[in-house]
Amino acid sequence: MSVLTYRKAISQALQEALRQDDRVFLMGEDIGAYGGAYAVTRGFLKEFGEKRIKDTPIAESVIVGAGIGAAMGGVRPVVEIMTINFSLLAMDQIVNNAAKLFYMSGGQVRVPLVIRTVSGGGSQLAASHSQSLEGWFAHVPGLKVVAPATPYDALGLFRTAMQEESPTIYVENSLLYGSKGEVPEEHYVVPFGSAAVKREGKDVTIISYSRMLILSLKAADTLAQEGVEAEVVDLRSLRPLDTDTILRSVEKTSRAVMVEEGWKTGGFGAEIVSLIQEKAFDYLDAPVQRVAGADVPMPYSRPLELAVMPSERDIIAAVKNIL
Amino acid sequence: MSVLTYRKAISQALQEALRQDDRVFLMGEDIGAYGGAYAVTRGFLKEFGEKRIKDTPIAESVIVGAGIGAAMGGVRPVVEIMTINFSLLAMDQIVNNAAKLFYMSGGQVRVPLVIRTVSGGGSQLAASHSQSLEGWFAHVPGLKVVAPATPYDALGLFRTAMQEESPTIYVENSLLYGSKGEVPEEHYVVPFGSAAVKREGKDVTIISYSRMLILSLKAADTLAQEGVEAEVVDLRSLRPLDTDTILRSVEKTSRAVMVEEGWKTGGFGAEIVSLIQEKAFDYLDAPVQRVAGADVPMPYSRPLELAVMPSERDIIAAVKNIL
Amino acid sequence: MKLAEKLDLSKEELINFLRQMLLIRRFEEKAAEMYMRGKIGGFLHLYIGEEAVAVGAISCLKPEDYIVTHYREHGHALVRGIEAKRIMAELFGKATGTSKGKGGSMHLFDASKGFMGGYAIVGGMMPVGVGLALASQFKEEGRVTMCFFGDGAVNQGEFHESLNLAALWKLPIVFLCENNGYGMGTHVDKTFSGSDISKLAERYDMPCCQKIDGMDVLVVRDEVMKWVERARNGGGPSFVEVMTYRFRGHSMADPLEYRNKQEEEKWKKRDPIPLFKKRLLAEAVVSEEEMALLQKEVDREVEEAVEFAEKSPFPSLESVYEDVYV
Amino acid sequence: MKLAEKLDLSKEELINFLRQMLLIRRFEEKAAEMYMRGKIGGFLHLYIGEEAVAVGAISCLKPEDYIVTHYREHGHALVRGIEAKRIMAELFGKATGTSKGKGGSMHLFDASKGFMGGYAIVGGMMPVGVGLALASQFKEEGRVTMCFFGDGAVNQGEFHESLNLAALWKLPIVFLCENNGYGMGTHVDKTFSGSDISKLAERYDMPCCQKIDGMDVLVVRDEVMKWVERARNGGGPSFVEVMTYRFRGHSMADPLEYRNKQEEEKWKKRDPIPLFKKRLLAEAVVSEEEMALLQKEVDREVEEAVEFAEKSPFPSLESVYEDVYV
Ligand SMILES: Cc1ncc(C[n+]2csc(CCOP(=O)(O)OP(=O)(O)O)c2C)c(N)n1
Ligand SMILES: Cc1ncc(C[n+]2csc(CCOP(=O)(O)OP(=O)(O)O)c2C)c(N)n1
Ligand SMILES: [Mg+2]
Ligand SMILES: [Mg+2]
Repeated sequence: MSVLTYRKAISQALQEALRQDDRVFLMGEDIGAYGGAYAVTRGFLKEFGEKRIKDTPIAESVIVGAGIGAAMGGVRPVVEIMTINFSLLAMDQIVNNAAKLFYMSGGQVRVPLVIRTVSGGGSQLAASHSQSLEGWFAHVPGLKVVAPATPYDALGLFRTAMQEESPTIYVENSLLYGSKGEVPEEHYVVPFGSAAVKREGKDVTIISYSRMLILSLKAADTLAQEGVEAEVVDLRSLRPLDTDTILRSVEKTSRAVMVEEGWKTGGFGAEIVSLIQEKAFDYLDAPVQRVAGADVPMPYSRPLELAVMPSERDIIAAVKNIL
Repeated sequence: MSVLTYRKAISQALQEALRQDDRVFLMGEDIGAYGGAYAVTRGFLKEFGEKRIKDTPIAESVIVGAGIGAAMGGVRPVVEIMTINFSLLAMDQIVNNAAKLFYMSGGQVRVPLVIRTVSGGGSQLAASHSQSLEGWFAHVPGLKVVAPATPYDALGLFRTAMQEESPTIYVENSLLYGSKGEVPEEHYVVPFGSAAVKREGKDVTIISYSRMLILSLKAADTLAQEGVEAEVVDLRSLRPLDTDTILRSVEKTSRAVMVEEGWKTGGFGAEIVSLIQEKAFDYLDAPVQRVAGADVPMPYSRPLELAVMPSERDIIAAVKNIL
Repeated sequence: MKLAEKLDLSKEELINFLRQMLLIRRFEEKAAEMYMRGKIGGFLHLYIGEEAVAVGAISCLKPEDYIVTHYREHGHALVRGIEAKRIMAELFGKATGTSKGKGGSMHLFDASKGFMGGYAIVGGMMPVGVGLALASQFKEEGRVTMCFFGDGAVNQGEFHESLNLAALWKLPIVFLCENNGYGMGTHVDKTFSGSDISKLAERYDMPCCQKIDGMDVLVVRDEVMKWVERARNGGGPSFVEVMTYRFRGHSMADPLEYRNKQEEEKWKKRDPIPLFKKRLLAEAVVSEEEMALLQKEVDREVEEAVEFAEKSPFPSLESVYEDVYV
Repeated sequence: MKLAEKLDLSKEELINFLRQMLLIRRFEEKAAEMYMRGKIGGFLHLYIGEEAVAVGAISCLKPEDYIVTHYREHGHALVRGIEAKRIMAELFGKATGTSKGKGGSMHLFDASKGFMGGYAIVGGMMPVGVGLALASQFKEEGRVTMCFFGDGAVNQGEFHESLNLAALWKLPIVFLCENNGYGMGTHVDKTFSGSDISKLAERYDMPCCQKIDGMDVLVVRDEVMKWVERARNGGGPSFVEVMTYRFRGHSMADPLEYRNKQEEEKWKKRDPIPLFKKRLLAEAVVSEEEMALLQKEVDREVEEAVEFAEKSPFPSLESVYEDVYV
């Protein structure tokens, strides 16, 4: 075991991929000379050279599209879209090409592309730079979507992504880069479609992913002090979704709270709520609660931003609401 | 009363807007000389001239962006994005500019823009041309989203859209253009955020919008022959959402089925299900059902396409599942 | 036969050019008929009138090269050697089609032939083409990508992003703009501001030629060959604007109200097939009889394609869930 | 003072140019300080070094004209006459800020002054600028839109779409590219393939000038004035590429590892403020004393801005839900 930051775990995952397979290359804005907007690829240009660490123009559509084409052509691109907000400019390539080419070609054309991007708010970057759009990608058949909350999962999920033959959106969170966690020295992977019970409990199930998972764990700690034993499920993978783990937990606790950072209305959390009520209706003692971002564009001002984003307190309140 | 097709109702709504307010103009691909991909604006170029019927290059991002800027500059653009699939190319302008400028400017900048577009499948246009993405727009604070199912609502909702000071996505459906319905001669409007009970019933609530509403009504007819009285709610407006009408119906029937054409996983239907279970949990006798498109890219082949899209039979089965 | 000699084309090759043009023409006439009879659904975009472009341009490629193109791509697919019957079966939505019935007319693929797809989103194939060229460069394969698109795609942002990146990284790709004067019903003068599409490319420091005559298959062949070879030899990307005309509507639904008869007639006088036939006859490459025979062969091939498509089964309903993920 | 005379600028105007440059410089030095002290959050992009561009260019506009720009826009906002204190308050996230604290540094607006926003998405302001120009043309208002963007935005698809549409419809807009050599940490040579950004515009049949010196406020004024007047007189859009340099990092987080000291020094020798000061002194427009006084005034204005921002209240929590819909 060694203790790594989330940033370092991802860096290491990338280095490993680059060293193991010379068809792998990285492509994105400011990943080379600048070292990555979040310093994840710092030093990479020196180690791997320009052929494999490709700084691109600011042109998200062709960055992703060229990643798709390159993947079709038998190499292994890892494309970075600096933040998920900018993926809106590449939406057509992601949704109409990456996700659909395998299907539209009747299974002929594979797109083993990994798109790394950063989701979420909390750094006062305001409305256009603070969105959590991974739920949209999780709506699209043909894409896989994962969102690690810990260094362990970050490394393990990335390894799986590199083995995938279907396009994967790998969602990071900027507020987690400095967070630390244990990571085994020996090889391991975290498969897609496997949620993890990150804390056991019997009274209520809290379901979440990415940074909200960390908040959920904190909330569970606080609740424990008040005698409430919350089970915390980390989805890790939004598509494919590990319905079994969710249902098993809810069948045990009979109560569930879904926590996500994005806007509540039409958010991916609604999918989880719907699934639970469809498949575990008779187990539920209370309505499944949703804790999510307020339905407003993200304001810049710090107190407003804090008011808009889900907090530990919101999670605790939601749990208490159904106890 | 006169009987109009859905197409004619929209044409008429556009003509009315153009005649009543000389700040109104239309902008989009092939709306002029070609008369519109779905012939909605046929003859418009001749009546209103090039200044007000603007054929554009195929460049969705600047079409929408220029619509936003023009709206900010005090005119009243009605922008056509030929089909909702192509809105993926304008996603950044819609989500980061249209939806957020009023907020980011602290209430200074208004964007009274109407974007007309066509959603849905069913014409064998295959994966990239058959999507139902209106649920994504309904996720975005700052946007309003309406989707009429009948000529009456098409005209009434459009009139409201033209009075709006916030950006509106007005979602049409290509398979409805030929459908007919009664439309009063005298002036009326259909406000946003008001769902309509399109059929009363006591046994189950079927909630839907756009073309799926028509299917839902048919299913209700068939069910009635078997003695099941379904109440059918037409959302009409996805954002703002008329939660009251939905809940009132479900509180009466204790059973609900949500019908939408798009992919099930992460679809907007999940929002409706979540809302119902959150706010009417104690009224529910059975889990809310979802009828939705299969989670696959749309196949071209006719039998496959039919298998993927929700059918009257699927709706009936879902209803029976919870009776 | 000056040009053909200069191009170093054998008699067989010349006959094959004619044969391919005849095949496209006949295939599409038949497809239109089948569409009217309800055998084919969705959008059907005919290439009739533009045959010389696909034939001339694709003749410059090697088997390992890549092609990406738009939704008006029956011609490109046929020239690339995808069997007419598999294309027709795809149009019929049958299990024996190129995409097992999942793609339809707008999404023809044959990865084994480097035919990496028809793309229905205007401009959407351009970034993908850039990526294929990037893969070739990365692996040092010497494969060239040929990227077809229409005049309407020129105004999409992706056009700009793709040309810039290809030029910046000197990728082995030929951008081939099929300028048929219209994007749907809108004339190119109403959509593109510059006077000359091909000149746009210069500004990325990408070579481009003058507008070339897309009705003469040998002109197309001659011009495109230079750029394909240049790309293969590490010279980077280039841009070719080919002037052509679609004789039919944009799709089967097009009432064709936006263009006038004179213009149509003017172009039809330069129909690439009679034009090439005349030349072959004049230079005694083929006789009238041989041509009639050729036409017969092509007719039979298309008849067989329809028969094959007709007789083929629809895909199984379970197949709907296949090919979503690898 | 040949150029100033030629430009027909009064002494007051010249002094005002200096004052505006000093104000931007001082304002941003202070903002950087406040950022380090945790008073300002998010990203803070400083314009220091580029002052002459905003001052020269915006001086060409009339009050009714429109401006759209990027996230590095404190300078543009100040020159447009938005009070320093309201901008500083916005940076502090206070209720008295230009957007009541909702926008922050990257999203400054003052609709009453035609300042239609800073845009944080690279290239995102260009289509909006085109639309503002369209509104002006539609209403025959004679308003001109000035659209600022960086060298990095040139490779976005929206750049292409916007220039094409503006040229096609002859809209009254001036596209002003602030080429400071880098987009974040990436040099323009690694992102743009052509040899000359300004030449790109020619291909839309849009006039453009040679790269102009962005360190000399009078050169900027002179060049830009021509294009603004042209636009106002119905001559349509134009494109100006201004060569400049940001003396600081891309944002406060930038370690500045990607460029070298020599390059920085070379540019700093052409700091627009001393350059302009020297000229004003040489031509006896202002004395050293007057300049010192000017600096004092500016210092005070900035101090007051900080004080104002500091003392202003944060927005109420309820205000979070306001301004989502009209
Ligand atoms: C992004 C996008 N916008 C609009 C359309 C609808 N559409 C399909 S083909 C077409 C015209 C394209 O014209 P051009 O590129 O010249 O090709 P041509 O059809 O003339 O071969 C349009 C507008 C589309 N498929 N994709
Ligand atoms: C679409 C998009 N992609 C990436 C970014 C991240 N980003 C912010 S500024 C910037 C560099 C822009 O450079 P340039 O246009 O030259 O302007 P400058 O900062 O030099 O003034 C980048 C990549 C963004 N904001 N928007
Ligand atoms: Mg065309
Ligand atoms: Mg720059």
